[in-house]
Amino acid sequence: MEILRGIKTGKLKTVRHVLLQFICLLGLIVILIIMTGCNPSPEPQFRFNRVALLKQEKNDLAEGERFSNAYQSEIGDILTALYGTPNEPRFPFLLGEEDPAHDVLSLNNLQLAAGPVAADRLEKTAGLYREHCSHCHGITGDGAGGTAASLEPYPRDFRLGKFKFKSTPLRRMPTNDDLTRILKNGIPGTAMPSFRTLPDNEIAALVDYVKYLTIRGQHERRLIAELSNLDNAPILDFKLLADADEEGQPIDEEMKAENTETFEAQLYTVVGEYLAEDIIPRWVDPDDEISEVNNAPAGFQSKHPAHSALLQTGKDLFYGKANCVQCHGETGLGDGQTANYDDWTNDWLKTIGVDVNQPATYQDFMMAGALHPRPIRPRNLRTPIFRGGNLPSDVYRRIANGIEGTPMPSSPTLTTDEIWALVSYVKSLPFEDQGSPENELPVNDRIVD
Amino acid sequence: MAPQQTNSKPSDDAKEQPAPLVYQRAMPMSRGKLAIWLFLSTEIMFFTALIGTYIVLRFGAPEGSWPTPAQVGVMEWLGAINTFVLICSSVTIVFAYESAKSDRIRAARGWLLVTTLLAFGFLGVKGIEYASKYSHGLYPQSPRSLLHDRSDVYYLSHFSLQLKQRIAELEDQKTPTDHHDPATLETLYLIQSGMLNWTENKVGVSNDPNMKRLALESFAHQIHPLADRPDIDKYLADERADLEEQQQTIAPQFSDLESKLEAAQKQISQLSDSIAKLESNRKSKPNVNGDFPPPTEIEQKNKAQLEDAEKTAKDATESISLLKQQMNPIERRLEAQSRFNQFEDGINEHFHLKLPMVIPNGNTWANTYFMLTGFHALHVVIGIFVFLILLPLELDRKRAKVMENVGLYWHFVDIVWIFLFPMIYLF
Amino acid sequence: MVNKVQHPELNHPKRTGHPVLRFLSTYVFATDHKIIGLQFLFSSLFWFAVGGMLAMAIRWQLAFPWSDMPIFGPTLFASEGGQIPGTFYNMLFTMHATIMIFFVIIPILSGAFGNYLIPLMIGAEDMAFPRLNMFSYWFMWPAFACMILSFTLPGFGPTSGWTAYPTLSLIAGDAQNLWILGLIFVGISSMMGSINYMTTILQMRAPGMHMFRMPMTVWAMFITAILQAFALPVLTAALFMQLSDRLLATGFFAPESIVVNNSITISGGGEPLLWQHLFWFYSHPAVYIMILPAMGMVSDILSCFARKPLFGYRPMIYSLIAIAGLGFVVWGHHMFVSGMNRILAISFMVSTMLIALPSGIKVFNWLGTLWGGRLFLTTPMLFSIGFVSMFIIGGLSGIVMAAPPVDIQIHDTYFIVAHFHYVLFGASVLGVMGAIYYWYPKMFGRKMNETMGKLHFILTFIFLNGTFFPMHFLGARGFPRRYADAYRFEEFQDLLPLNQFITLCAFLMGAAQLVFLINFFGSLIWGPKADRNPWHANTLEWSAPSPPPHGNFDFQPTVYRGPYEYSHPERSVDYWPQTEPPP
Amino acid sequence: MQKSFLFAVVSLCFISSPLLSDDGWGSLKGNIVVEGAVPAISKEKIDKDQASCLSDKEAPNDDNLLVGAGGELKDAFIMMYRKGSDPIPAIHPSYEEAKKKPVVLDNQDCRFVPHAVFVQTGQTLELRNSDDVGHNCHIITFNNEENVNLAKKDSVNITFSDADKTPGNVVCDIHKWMDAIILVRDEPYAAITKADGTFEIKNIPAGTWKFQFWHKKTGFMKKLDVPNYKVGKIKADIEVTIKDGETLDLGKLTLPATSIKKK
Amino acid sequence: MNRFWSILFCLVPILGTATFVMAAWGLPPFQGAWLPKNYSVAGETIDHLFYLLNWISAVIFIGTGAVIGWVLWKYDHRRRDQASYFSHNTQLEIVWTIIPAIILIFIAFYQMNSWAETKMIRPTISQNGQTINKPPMVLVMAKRFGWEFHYAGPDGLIETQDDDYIENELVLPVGTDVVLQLETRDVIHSFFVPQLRVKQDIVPGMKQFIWFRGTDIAEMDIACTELCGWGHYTMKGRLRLVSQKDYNLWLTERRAMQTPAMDPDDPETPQVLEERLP
Repeated sequence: MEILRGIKTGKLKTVRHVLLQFICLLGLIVILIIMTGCNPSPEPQFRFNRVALLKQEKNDLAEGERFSNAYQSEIGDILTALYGTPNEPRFPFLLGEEDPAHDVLSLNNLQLAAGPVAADRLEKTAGLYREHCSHCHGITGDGAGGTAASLEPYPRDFRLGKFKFKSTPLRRMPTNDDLTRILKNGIPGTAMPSFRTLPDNEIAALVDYVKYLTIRGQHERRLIAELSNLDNAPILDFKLLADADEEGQPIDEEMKAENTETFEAQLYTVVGEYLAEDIIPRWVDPDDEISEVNNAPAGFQSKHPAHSALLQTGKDLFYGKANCVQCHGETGLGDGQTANYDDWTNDWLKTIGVDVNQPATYQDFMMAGALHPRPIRPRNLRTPIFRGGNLPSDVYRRIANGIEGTPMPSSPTLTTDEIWALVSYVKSLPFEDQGSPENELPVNDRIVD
Repeated sequence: MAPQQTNSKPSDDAKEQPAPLVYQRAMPMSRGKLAIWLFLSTEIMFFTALIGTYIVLRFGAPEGSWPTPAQVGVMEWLGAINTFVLICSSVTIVFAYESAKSDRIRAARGWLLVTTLLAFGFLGVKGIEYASKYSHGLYPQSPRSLLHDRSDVYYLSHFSLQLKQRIAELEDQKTPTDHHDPATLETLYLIQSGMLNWTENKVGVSNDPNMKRLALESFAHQIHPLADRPDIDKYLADERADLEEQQQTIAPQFSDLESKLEAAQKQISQLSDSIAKLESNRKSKPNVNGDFPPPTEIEQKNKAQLEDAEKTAKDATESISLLKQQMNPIERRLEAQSRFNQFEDGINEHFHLKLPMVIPNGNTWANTYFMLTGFHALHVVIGIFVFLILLPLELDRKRAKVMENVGLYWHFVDIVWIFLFPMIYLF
Repeated sequence: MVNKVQHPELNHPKRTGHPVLRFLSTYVFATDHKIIGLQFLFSSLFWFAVGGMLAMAIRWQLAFPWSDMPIFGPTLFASEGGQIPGTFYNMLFTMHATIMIFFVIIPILSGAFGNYLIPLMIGAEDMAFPRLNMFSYWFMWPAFACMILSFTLPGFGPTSGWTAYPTLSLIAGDAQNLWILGLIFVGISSMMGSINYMTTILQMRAPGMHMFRMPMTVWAMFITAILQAFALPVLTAALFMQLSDRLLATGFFAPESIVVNNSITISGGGEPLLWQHLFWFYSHPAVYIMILPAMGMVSDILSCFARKPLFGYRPMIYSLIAIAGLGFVVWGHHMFVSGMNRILAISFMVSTMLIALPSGIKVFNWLGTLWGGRLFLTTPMLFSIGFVSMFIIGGLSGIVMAAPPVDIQIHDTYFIVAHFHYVLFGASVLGVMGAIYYWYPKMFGRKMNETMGKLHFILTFIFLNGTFFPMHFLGARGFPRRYADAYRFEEFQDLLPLNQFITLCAFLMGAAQLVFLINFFGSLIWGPKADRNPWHANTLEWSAPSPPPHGNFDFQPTVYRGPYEYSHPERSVDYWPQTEPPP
Repeated sequence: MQKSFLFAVVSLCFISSPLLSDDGWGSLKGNIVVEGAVPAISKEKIDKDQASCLSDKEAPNDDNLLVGAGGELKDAFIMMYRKGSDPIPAIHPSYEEAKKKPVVLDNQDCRFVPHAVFVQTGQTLELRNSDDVGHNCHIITFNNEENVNLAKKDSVNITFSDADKTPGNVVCDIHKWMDAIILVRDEPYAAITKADGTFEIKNIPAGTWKFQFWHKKTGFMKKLDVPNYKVGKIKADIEVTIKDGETLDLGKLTLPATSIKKK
Repeated sequence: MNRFWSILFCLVPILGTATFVMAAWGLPPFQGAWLPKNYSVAGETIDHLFYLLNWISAVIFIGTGAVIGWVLWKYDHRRRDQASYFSHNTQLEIVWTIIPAIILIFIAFYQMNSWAETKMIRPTISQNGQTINKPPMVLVMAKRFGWEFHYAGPDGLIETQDDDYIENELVLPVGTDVVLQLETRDVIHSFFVPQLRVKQDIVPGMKQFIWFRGTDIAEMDIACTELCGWGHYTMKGRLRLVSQKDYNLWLTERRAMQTPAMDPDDPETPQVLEERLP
């Protein structure tokens, strides 16, 4: 009775009641944290290319039909057996010591780049990729890291095996130098920063890791396409790798070795052929494929008397034979054709039944991890930013070879001098006088002048 | 405001009520009035921040580039009316307060009603102004405003994208509506081919920077003229003369080519007739082996002539199509010129098209205009709410205090407007 | 304190009887200033825990960059191996600052103590507008909701720093909208509160309570209320403009056609620096909003436990006023290297130097108060002395930074972090702790455990210095603030051990607060009962029952003297309550 | 275990040279007809270069789904189905001559002519532009990619080195309504249905082969009704036996209109 | 007990000052935890000011700390029955108002010169007999998340067609006044080189200028100190101060890269090309 009155008069229990609520709230939060927070984080895994799988399903199967889970997990098992996990990368050097893949990448580099970020800063032993790259490119190299969705353009998805800015022509792999250069210079006009300040061995490790992810991704895509041709899974007998037989008896060493050998033979017959015949050779010595940059005409020098004539030629080509104006627009602002998509998007956007104007038709691709389709804009040539580098030879290669994965075509019919004229004109465009007064930025030291 | 007023439940024991405490006051006014004064002073700081922003942005803009009221279609007389309306309402609320103080309830209510109506009138005028701004596209919007600060290539590019989008929308529209009749579509096509593409080409291909500038400026001027520009008029007139001259030179070529083509076609038909005749002649007489005799010389000659004629005809056709390609933009340009030149208020205004236009600092103007007047209008709305709450109450001497506080607030709203009106409408 | 003094209320006419209230109106929609004060206190303590957790996460990342972060890592970033992304770190410090400033320090100082103490100290039965007071608390809840909701949005919250500089904040994720909304609500709440405080203090003082008989706490709250009333609307206006920049595509704070991420998002035409001016025009006074009430409360505590009149009562008040006045014209010292006009920097530098003067006078006056006293080193007293000691460090480093050339080197480095943590944690939070220990008997009718209190103090004090003092060195080296990982710079690599030391201290400091929590909640149940005036203090609230009932006073208080008549030579007892009639 | 053995054998076969047919050559023909209401064919939206692409004409139809009055399906592909490691079948000498002739893909009036092409690896594909505007020819298949700039009245020759399993796309990035279909195979045994829905593949080595049916709007025609044959559920394949000197006429193959996916 | 607290509070200024002194002298465990080595002329004044302010602070710090300690030691309630009763001392108050005021005003005036030199008076050169502001040597373009350093091409001017830029690597000569023009592509960044005592926020829509004169050959980090997004901490650049000769060499090398290989048989091919061949 007294307590009740106390409550009523607001004397005794006023505070305790308010307090009790807060204690409960605090306790709840603490319990929640303890429940969720105390389990150690699981080891990260490569993400399965569900977009490619979905595309295959949509193209090959009737509506509503799906491939069996066994099919997907089998591909996952094969890839894990071949390439390991993000923490423990492996590489299938199928031919042992003499495998040409040794020229492509080294396991030491992979181990330096893979794994969790090393907390010890002074001597890095692992984790480079996750420290520098994975927040955009994703642990799998699928271009879908945490920040990816907010970037324009999206980070590169390595799994398609296409690289834009390289010294080799279309359908050829980039050279080590190309990848290193991108890492060192970054890609201006995009979110790709420059890693010039990293030591050379770390850059080399990252280059190798990018190749590793690319090869893995290419292989995965191929497996998805290839194995869907087969009537039913499974093809590999993973039980051969087990430590114990079905009754739980341990298998002796001899048997184990034999089993492993059998398994590896299986593996090679199933997946090694494509790797050895198709993927690896492309990566070996792409330096031989480097497209030549022919000598420039003397008029390329801006002080040369023939320079203005060269510029005029370039301009005529721009508006005429070279077709530049069709996409880059009359004013060169890149507004000529604004409704194209790059190959990474087209890869799934061209699936039967998908219409970019009706989001409902590709909703399931979004669920599978595809990024929202965004049109690719032709370069605005009035800003002095060239994504593939602003050296004249860079611009030359972009015009001559085209840019892989984008609508930018190669121009086999243009002569060397014509291309140089275009390079000259394109490089002059940002600084072309339009007669309008310059946009004067406010200057903070007006008081000094 | 003793506690028993605020949070008491009908107590079952009346003597539970404690005696109110005695206080000494710093100021000889009620707490409510003091609080209102304090509240108004915070409001002053609020508007100081907004007006400060306006001042910083306006005077931070390059010299002379702030849009004049005429350029953005601000009507001073409307603002003046609104000022008058608001001042009147300030007077009427004083009358309402005085009436309430002397217990003339009906009079008080009447005056308050008048005040409310005046406030609504103010909002109405404001609404008209906002509607006209909206209908002219004078407002910030995402992702890119219709208001551009300069007539540069970026303006042109944005214009082109907007125009394309508008055309696509209209083409998709099945039933023509009042505003979007086929004539609008035609106009848009003409703007696209006769003005936009022309200017784009001029800016891209021309080597004369001065010419480029004039082309861009005249384009922007035709869409939305800001002031009389004799230089642009001259430029357009020169261009017209030039184009007509070109037309004059090309037109005879047309007839030449056409007559050539006609002759060639005539020749072709003649020749093919004769060849057919000769051939049938020849084929009617097979020789012994069943073979036909070889073509005669005439036939071969005719055939060669036919080939020549066909080539001529083809050349002529190609030249004609080339000429047409050359002629087409010129004609479209001339058509656009003759169609659009007459509008002194610009194409945008005349056809009620919301296409991007160039008003230096137009965006900043629109931002600050809507911010200042919008927050002021919000205060008016709050005032109206309070009036509507008060109206059904007995406005007697007891309520006079509340009336006084409300009146203070309303005067404040009035004073803010007195600041805003000259800032936005007059200078 | 040997002789018992006659209870002052016995000399006054009695007031009895209090209205009986329903449950909801007692606890939830309470209009009683004490309940509202406690509501503020408990919400602030809750947010203090949240903000502290965020701080721990920040420290973890700085000591063990990118390693598996406890709690956050495996819960949120399992697929990344528990490694937090850079943007999450930005969220951590953004929310840490926002919560600590807007949901802990400001509400606990002016919300909790202001509400609780003002009517009691001036002899009023409640605030001038109890219902407005209730609203000022409940307007915090939408802000709470905004903050909690923003944690659930992509990016786990706003990430553009508590300063929210455009153009970064204009392109930040949706959580930024909630952040802005939350702050607008906080602003409305504070505005309601401050108008209420000012009216109450001006119009509802007990008979005899002249302005110059008010305790320093009330004075400080009064000045704080003025600062809030005049500075906050500016921030609110700026927040509205930023919100409209984000949602309505206006461009107050973005230059023309700003291209971010390859797309034009804002119509432009504005000035990014304008935001900084408007923001700091509020946020510099806000710094004083966050310290002045603590100064006032500490003045009272020091005087009480030194058993000696406050030294220089009037100069203390004048310096308060001077700080408030000058506080409005020094905001530019946050912007020496921001690109603002470089001549303006000089005038801001001079005014900043000037504002050091009243702060210095306050410190000297506190020392003067202690000098010649008879010190009882109770827990609240220790915290108050700790306040003075830490405030000296914070103040002195403030002068170092006020010099623009030096600021070039240490701006936006950990030197700044050290400075404002010394002021905000070292001073304000210690002051708040002192105040909690001091007024706890009044609030809950029980005393807190002294031994645990002293333990709490010494642990907090040592680890607070261990945490924040080394930051000066980091800052001098140029270690930038808001870096998730500065060790990728060769320049800062060798600072990792120092950071690990700081983190260790920070965690221990966090753990020390558990002692406080146990003491606080335990004392509610097991604490010894306190009588009306356990500290033998003079001010009015100690004449009321503990805890005071609804209506506060069971007698009509009348004030006969100033609040600091301790150890009056003509009296047998060393205190002389304000309400005790002259003999 | 068995399977792996099979694979080993199969890959061995792959390494050995292509087997020559000892049993002679035969042909395969048929006629594909859609049954039911075919979705309405939409008009292309010509929003660029109207002067050249649309002069004196109205907008053309989307030619990805051209169906005759009786439902005859144009531009469907009939191609040999081989698993990854199956050997290339023997090739009839007549094809060697044909392979030397370039396949032409022309750009006429901003449309690809023909709409569907079949090229063998190593065969020349001539990309031609007969228009007054510039085009580009962007070919993307699973294994091939080519992107060539074509100035007006220009032509470029290209060859492919890798075969594909399914037809790929040819587009012009400048004029986004332009598209065509291309199939690249190592062997010449594929056909494209004509406007009357008929197809014929000549000189197939005698033996048992699998053929599959594909169309841009359906993918593999799993619902295709081939009289007397069972169509594979996944790859829309039928197993046929080609006999020396004989022409196997599959007759009228009917495709329910419901299996056409709208876009 | 009071003595214990007295010592504790006394420790604050003692340890505080001691650690500062140790850090300044580089004594372990504080070696390196102090101002980084200075490489610019203006930096010396800034350092001097920093030291001066620290010494003044130390005096006040120790003084007030000592008072706190003394008070706690002396005025224990167990050893005093009665506190003194005084509430002000006008003379004392005037003294402790005037003296800090003088010190603060002294500081205010003492530093103005340094501020003017580092931020207001831009180095000048004489051109055609006129003294003009030194034109910027490099355009620093900040972006999310990196630095572009635009060097002038052969024409010697920045923001022209033949500009060359390099990411995250800034090479500058020592012994000469270097003027940098700062601009940003997106959000606010801040250009900070600790060793040069240089910091300047870069605001969108504004051009900023900073200048300094390097004193010695060195390599140092450039950091961004204004929050610019998730990758704020990744905005690392390297600044190399090299001798004028090396700088010229480096610049020539960079410029040569901007020129493509030209037809050697063409008589019109400029001679430059041969010069640059090693």
